[in-house]
Amino acid sequence: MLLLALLLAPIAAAVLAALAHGKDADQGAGDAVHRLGLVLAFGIAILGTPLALGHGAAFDATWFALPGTDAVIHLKLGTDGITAWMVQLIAWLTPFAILGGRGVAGGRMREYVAAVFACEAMMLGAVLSRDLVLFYVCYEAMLVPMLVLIAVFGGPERRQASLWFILMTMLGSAPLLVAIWVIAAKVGTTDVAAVIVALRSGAVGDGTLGWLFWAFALAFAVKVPLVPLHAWQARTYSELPGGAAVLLAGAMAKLGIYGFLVFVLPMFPQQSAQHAHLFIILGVIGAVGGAVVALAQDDAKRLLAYSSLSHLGLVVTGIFTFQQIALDGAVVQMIAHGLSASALFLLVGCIEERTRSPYLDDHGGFASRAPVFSVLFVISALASAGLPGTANFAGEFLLLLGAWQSAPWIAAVGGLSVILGAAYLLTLVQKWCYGTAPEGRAEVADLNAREVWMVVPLLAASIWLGFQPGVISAYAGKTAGSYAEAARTEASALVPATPAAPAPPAKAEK
Amino acid sequence: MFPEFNTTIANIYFSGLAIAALACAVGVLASRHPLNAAVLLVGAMLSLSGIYALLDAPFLAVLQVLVYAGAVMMLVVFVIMVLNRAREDALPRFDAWSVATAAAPLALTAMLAITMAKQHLRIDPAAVRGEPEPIAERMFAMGAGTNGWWLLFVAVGITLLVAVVGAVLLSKRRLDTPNEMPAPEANHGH
Amino acid sequence: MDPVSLFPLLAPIVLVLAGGLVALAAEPFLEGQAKHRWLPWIAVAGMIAAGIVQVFAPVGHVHGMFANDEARRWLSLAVIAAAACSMGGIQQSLDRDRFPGGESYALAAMATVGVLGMIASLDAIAFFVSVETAALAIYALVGLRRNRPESNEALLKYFVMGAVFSAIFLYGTALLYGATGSTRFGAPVLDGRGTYALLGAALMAAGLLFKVGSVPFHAWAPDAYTGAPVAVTGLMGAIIKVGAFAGLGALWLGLASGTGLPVALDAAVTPSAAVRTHLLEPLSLLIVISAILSLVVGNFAALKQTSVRRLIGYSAIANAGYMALAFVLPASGEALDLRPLWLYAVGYAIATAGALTAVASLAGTEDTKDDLAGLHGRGRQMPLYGFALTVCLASFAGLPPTLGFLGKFSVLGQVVAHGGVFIALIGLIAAVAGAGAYLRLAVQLWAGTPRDEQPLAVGTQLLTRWGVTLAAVLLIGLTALPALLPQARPAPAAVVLPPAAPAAVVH
Amino acid sequence: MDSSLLWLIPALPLFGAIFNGALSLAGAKHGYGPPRGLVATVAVLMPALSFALSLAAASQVSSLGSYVAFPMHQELFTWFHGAGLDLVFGLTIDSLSALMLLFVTGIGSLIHLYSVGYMREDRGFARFMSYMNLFMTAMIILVMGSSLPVTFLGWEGVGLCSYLLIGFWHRTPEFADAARKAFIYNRVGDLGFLLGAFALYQVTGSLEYSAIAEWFRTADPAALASHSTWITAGCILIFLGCAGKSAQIPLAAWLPDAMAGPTPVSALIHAATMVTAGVYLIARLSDAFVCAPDAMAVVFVVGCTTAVWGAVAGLMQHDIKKALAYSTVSQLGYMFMAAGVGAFDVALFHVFTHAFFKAALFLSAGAVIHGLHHEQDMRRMGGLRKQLPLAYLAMFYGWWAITGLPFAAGFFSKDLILEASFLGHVEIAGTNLAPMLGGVALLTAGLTAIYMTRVITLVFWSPSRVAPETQAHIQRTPLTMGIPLIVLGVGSLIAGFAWVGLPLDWLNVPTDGMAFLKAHLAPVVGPAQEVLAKATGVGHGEHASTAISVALTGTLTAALGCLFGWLWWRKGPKVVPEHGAPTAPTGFGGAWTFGFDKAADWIVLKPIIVIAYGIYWVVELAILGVGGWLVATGARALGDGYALVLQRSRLRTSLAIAMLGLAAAIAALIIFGSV
Amino acid sequence: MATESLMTPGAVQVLAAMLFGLGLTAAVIRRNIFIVLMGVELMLNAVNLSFVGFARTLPGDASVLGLLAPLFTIAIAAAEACVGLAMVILLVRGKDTIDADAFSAMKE
Repeated sequence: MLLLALLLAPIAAAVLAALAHGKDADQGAGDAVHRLGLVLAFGIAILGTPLALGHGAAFDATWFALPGTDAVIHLKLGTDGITAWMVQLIAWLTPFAILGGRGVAGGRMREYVAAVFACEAMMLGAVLSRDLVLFYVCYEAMLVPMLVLIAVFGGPERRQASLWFILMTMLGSAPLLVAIWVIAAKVGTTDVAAVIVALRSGAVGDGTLGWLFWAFALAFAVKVPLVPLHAWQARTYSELPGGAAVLLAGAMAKLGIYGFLVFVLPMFPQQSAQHAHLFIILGVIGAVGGAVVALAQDDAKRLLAYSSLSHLGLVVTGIFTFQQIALDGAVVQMIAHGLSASALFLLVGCIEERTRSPYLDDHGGFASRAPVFSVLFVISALASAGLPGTANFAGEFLLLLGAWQSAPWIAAVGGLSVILGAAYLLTLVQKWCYGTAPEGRAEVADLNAREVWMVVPLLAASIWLGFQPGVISAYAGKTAGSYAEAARTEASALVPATPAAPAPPAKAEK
Repeated sequence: MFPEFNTTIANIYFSGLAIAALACAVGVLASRHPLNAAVLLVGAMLSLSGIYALLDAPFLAVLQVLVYAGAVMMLVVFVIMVLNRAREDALPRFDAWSVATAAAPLALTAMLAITMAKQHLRIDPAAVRGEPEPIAERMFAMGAGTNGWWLLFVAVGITLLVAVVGAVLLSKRRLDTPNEMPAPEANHGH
Repeated sequence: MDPVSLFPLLAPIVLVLAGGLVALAAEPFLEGQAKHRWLPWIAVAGMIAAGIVQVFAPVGHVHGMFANDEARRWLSLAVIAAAACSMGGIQQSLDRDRFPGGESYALAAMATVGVLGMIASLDAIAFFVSVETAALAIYALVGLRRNRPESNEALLKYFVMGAVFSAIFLYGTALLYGATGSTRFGAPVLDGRGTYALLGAALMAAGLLFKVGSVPFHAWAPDAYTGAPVAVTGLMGAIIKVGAFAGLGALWLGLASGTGLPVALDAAVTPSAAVRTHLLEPLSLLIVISAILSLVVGNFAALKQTSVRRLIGYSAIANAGYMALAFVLPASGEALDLRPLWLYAVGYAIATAGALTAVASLAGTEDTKDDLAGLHGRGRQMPLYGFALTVCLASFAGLPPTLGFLGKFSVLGQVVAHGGVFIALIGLIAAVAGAGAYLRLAVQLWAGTPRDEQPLAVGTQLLTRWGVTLAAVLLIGLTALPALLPQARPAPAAVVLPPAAPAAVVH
Repeated sequence: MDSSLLWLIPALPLFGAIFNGALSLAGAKHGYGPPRGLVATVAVLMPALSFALSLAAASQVSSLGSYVAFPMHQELFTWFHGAGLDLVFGLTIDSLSALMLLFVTGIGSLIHLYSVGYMREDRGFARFMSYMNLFMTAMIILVMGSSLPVTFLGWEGVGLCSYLLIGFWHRTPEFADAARKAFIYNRVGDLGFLLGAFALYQVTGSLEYSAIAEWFRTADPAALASHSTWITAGCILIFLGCAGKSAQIPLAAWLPDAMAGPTPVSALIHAATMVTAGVYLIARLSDAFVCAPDAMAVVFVVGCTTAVWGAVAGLMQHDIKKALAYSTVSQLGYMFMAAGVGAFDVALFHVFTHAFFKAALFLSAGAVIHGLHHEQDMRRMGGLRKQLPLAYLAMFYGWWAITGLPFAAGFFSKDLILEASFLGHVEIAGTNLAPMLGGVALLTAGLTAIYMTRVITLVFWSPSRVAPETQAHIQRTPLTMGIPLIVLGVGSLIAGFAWVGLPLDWLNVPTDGMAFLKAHLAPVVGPAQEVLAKATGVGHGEHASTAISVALTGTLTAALGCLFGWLWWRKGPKVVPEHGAPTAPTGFGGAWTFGFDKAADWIVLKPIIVIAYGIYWVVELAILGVGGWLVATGARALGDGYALVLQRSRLRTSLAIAMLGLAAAIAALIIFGSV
Repeated sequence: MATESLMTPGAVQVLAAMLFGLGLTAAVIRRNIFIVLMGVELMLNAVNLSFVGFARTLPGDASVLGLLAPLFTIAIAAAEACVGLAMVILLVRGKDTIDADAFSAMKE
């Protein structure tokens, strides 16, 4: 029931927020909705916390039968390590999305809070679901509130951006839906665990299995996004308001990775192993290429978009090495990137709210004019660049170590993104914080209390997890490992001569 | 068949009426003035009435003349006259586009006719003669196990009511009160 | 399906009819704006009563002429809901435009009566009478803006094409009568008259595909949708299509069963091999080709539309295509099951009525602001309508969690289950194009502030507000409870057996 | 001291950093900032306490005797924990860490004290002290870390502090550029560090130093042979990390630019402590390095090359700090030479002595700059002996030490390096290059003497060229700056005796009683050096004749260098530039100095920027943008085409199309169906 | 009934099909709205003929159905004519023409 409550609570919260009374222009009413949203969001996050400790009994109810097949769709919810930590990420980021929206939402706080909660509900539904159809429903449904967030609260190009976002994502997931139907028709169930068993035991022919794999992979690759399916990303991110970016870049993009881990690897181990090199190469291209292209950006949000492309490309690479350490790193990095990217987008959002400009060249000298902003901005940027002591370092370290175990060149080439990451992030910091303000630019007020408190906890969490990544990897990493096990076996069967296996752990000698 | 007629006479009547009906139909298709067309259409309907009679359906034959050729076509002619569109209108019979668009319906006609001609139908001796009683009997049978045509009879009443209300809504003068109706602002149907 | 007593079964139709007749009778006694204030309520009262009665209406048939079953119950309820919602839109438009006449409400009710008759029909003639009742009322409503050229043009096109296709449908009925000796759906074909049956079924299907706006019989749809007042467009789009598909479904299942017994629309029917080969396969081919053409044309042509009505017109074409995909034949020996179609139809009717009622409220005097530029930012001005319109558009786009998604999901899912993987893929890709058109509108609705700062002209709104709220709530709420869909695969049955209990609700 | 208190050593400065950082932020709104006294007290006290704790710990470590692998160890918490990797966050003090820790905290504390005087008037004083304390924390973690990742935490931490402190005066864009450059160069090295760590993990299965050392000490030759590729690769990659941190070719170019930071920063970070971290790491991993002769060769050759390059470039500089910076680069090259021939203890000895004399040099340079109101151009100095006696004294001692004139610290350490090179065995393509490059190093020692003499001559010994208005307002060196100057100056003189021992026989102390350094380091680097000695057949320090001849030659070279330098520059430069003129050398000097900058610019930076914009414009905007546009347009074109062709306005046409469809259907039924 | 008789039920169906087609053609190709409407009337008449023709070939109740259906057709045709003529009046009032091609402003 905990899981069901977790799914229903944000829906209820969305309805509550939408029904809140008060005139749009009334500042007090907006603040009230804001406070209500915060309380509810934190409540939901606290409600979800027990999942990280392994709590949460599965929930199962019949939904409907798919005509023409034996499949009965269930409203089935369950949890495991990855789900638990995705829930933490989503639920704990939501309050910050609300905090980040107070400035941009202005008189439309009701709509903003309702959309954020609707989005949260669907994201939670997607990670909690243990039925392919339910997953797909939530996976698609989250687009609508996100569309509203972009279209209503976004930047000047929001119309184009929102359409790019939603249409590319829909186009990517169209084959996924067909694949789910085929599975329902041929396997006779859409229960994830049952489907995994059936697909591995040859319920579907090899040819079909092949294109099913591509259908699943395509849908998730668009969401991550993986090169070359990232055309929507920069366009969309550059129009996002800070709060919505927390949801989209911080949490929603991770669902693509979640999909790879939870569906693609266990369902199609053979195909995953066969095509692993492709995904590794695409991931590395994304990691390095994204970082290189970020150097050429003059818009901070675009820069952060390419930064996300880079970081998440590395995560995909790590996943497809199937190494346990890399999988540990992948789950840690998912959370870490969620925290650091959110913090950066929120801070950039603060500047954009004040000046209407996210451009690198339009600002300067914040270190003297807005020292609090600068301190937080530098810490966020360094976290994003993977400075040791932040969760991002833990994630990247494990990812690269795992990648090295798989093939050293992956770590070597992928590691270039770490260097380039420092380059573009420090360029951003340098342009904004160092020097003096460009001619004709008005003074920019430093962060107010709300803005400070919407970033500090994220950074604190990042630093805490930087020293305690085991909190994540011990549970989620183990789950990820079990999902990837079959693919790993297949991969080692593909290459008879495996590279030198790691020696036994060093714990023995002390 | 009317028992009084022998086959030959029936054949002659049928052939004549069929040719007349077709000729009138072609006339409708080809006439320049709507009044001519209306008259020719009445001719076709009367021919059909004759064929109904030949086909043992006297009730329908009468109805055809009374309702169709009589009432409906009179209404049409009346409207044509009222609008005074019969003679002044100089629309061409056919233009190039008519010829182009004629291909499809004519092909359809040909295919339907040929298909029908290929079929073999036989008259069933047990067919009921189309006089008012058997028709009325079935139309208004209301007990269990009957077919419920009376329901449709009621329904047609509603249909006619709708038609009248609709016609009123479309053409009643009272509804045109230009001072109250804002002028059309833009023609945005392009 | 058993015979039941007349009144309980037909009570919903009678109640809507009564509402319409009272509204018609009361019209001359009310002056000016009072007409618009009271008459819709009279008509809607009849509909509400009808809806309540319909929930409890017995499953069965009267005289083999009209019937009720679970699918028909849901379709009727959807039509009543859509009509009630649209009634609000019509009230809003006419009141706002100070239209000097109140017959429209009666006609809208009559159109609903006609569509309810279409849904309930077990007989082609009954269906024809019903369809004409609905159509004649709609013709008049389409031409409501009598001094607007586009309204006149729409009326002409719709009427003439409608009359031609009525005749075609009727000719098909005549041929089917020749083939079976009966006008009942489901009558067995007599020996040696298979050609008449196939030809008749094809012509009837053409007549029905015209009504739903399927390619190539679709040309009227964009024009008629554009020429009619927005609220009427909603009514027309929502209900006529549902009725026509009910007819097509009855024809289809009737042909497949061939027992002469009344056909339940939610029955799973396994056709005999002969019927399958000679009738269903050619027919299915024609319908499915038409369907694929429709969904491609409708979705892609919608992309460039700026008028919402025209957009919905093409959407109607596209959605007709999706619904017609339900007629993909399953593997030999498997049962035909149209339940996905009914689910889709319910969602479509509610979404169309909700969307256009909302647009009617946002479109200003004489619906002159119903294009993309005119709707710019209106969602911010009137959030309730904006929200409802967004939900309806999401439903059109097939985005969860709306009924539109569930409809597409189940229809296309069945197509895949029947082996039409590529058809489904085409459908989904076209759906993305369509989604582009719908969402562009949704984005336009919310992005920015209205171009003109003046408040919109609005009429009496109470009914509209309830209507669009109802539509939005139903679209989302019914997703969690897809009561129309079965809980498990039904046993294939040659003889049609209606489900005994009301549709089980998911716990 | 109990080992459970080890965490205090890094934690105290961390507290100072947070405390002062908070004060700084809180006081940012006020013009002058938080109270100077409070800031200074906390900032100096914390490293000093760390130093005290380090002393206690070090004495304990040295009293435990030799060959105890890890005398003091504290496991703070489990860092990585999961199905894949388990790693404890541990702090360790062994003899090597103790040595590093002592001079890091000791010299660090002194420089903090100096900073109080130097930076007191700066508006960002609290922020500065906060960064300095943070640096201490990171550096302490670097040397105390018990495993590669923990060291890496400190490694990047010092890089971060370096970044922050170089860009401390954030209003000047060039300083920010220099800061970013330093961080990115370091990042390149850091990637090498990481990858090297991965390679070692792959070979040994552990990231803990103890386990890695254990593995290499106990590995049988077969295992070593089978892993030799990855051992070599790992060591070279680790050395890349060291090269980044210690400014070796090819990652050397950042260090001179790093002089943009305040002078105490240059002294502490970019001379005494941080830049020697590379040497520390190689010594720490000496067991691995000796198993990778090729990597050792790379270290040696790179070290030698850097030493020459730095010395020549140092000769060309006009900016006093730049000259010292290149000197640092050169000296670091010496250290790596020693490490490259396996004389890890000698390398560390030079680290130790270099810390003293280079800190002294920088601090006295700072005092000069402070005194001359931020004048850094040596051509505009001269004759400052009287005005700045403390600075002169410190620089003189430093000069004595670095040139290698007898009995100061540098004399011993540099001698040992030259000796080790001459005796060493570095085989490249079958030739033992060590003696030859040892000769080059000897010449470089001469160069060192020349450039250092040039510096001290131009600043103190040559006639004054200070602008008259400045001359009148030369600031006296305050006490807070003076104490460190004196301590470090004296330290530069006597630090060398840590190796050779003081002649204290008359106190009844054994001669080698103070010569503890070699024995002290033996537990850590001894086994590796034994391995090497066995493998190459040479050990160092055993050939008295070589030692004496090297000492004599070295001293002679240095003396000649000094003489030459004094003679050449004793009258000052030929041209005295205007105030504010560019100080960067031109001509050959410029080409030599900026060669690596130019190369990096043309080989790495410019191509990356071109590629970045190329990809962005071509792939992102053109291909993907146009692709998306094409898809969208294509979809629209479908609709348009339909509207153009089929959707006609005339009723007749619509009907005809419908009939065409119907006719086609009927025809199909007739042709294919059973009609 | 002689088999060589012209007046077979099949011939009736052929006649009905031809009349239907001619009416359809008139409705499709003519511009005069009156004639278009008359074409539709002709089609409905053809359908009636078809019903009656089939009625002869079926026994008992089935044959009566074929005579009964045309009654509904005639009624509906009258209703359609009613609305159609109202429409023509409306159109003429608006554009003063009965040319169907004059009403072709909408496309896309």
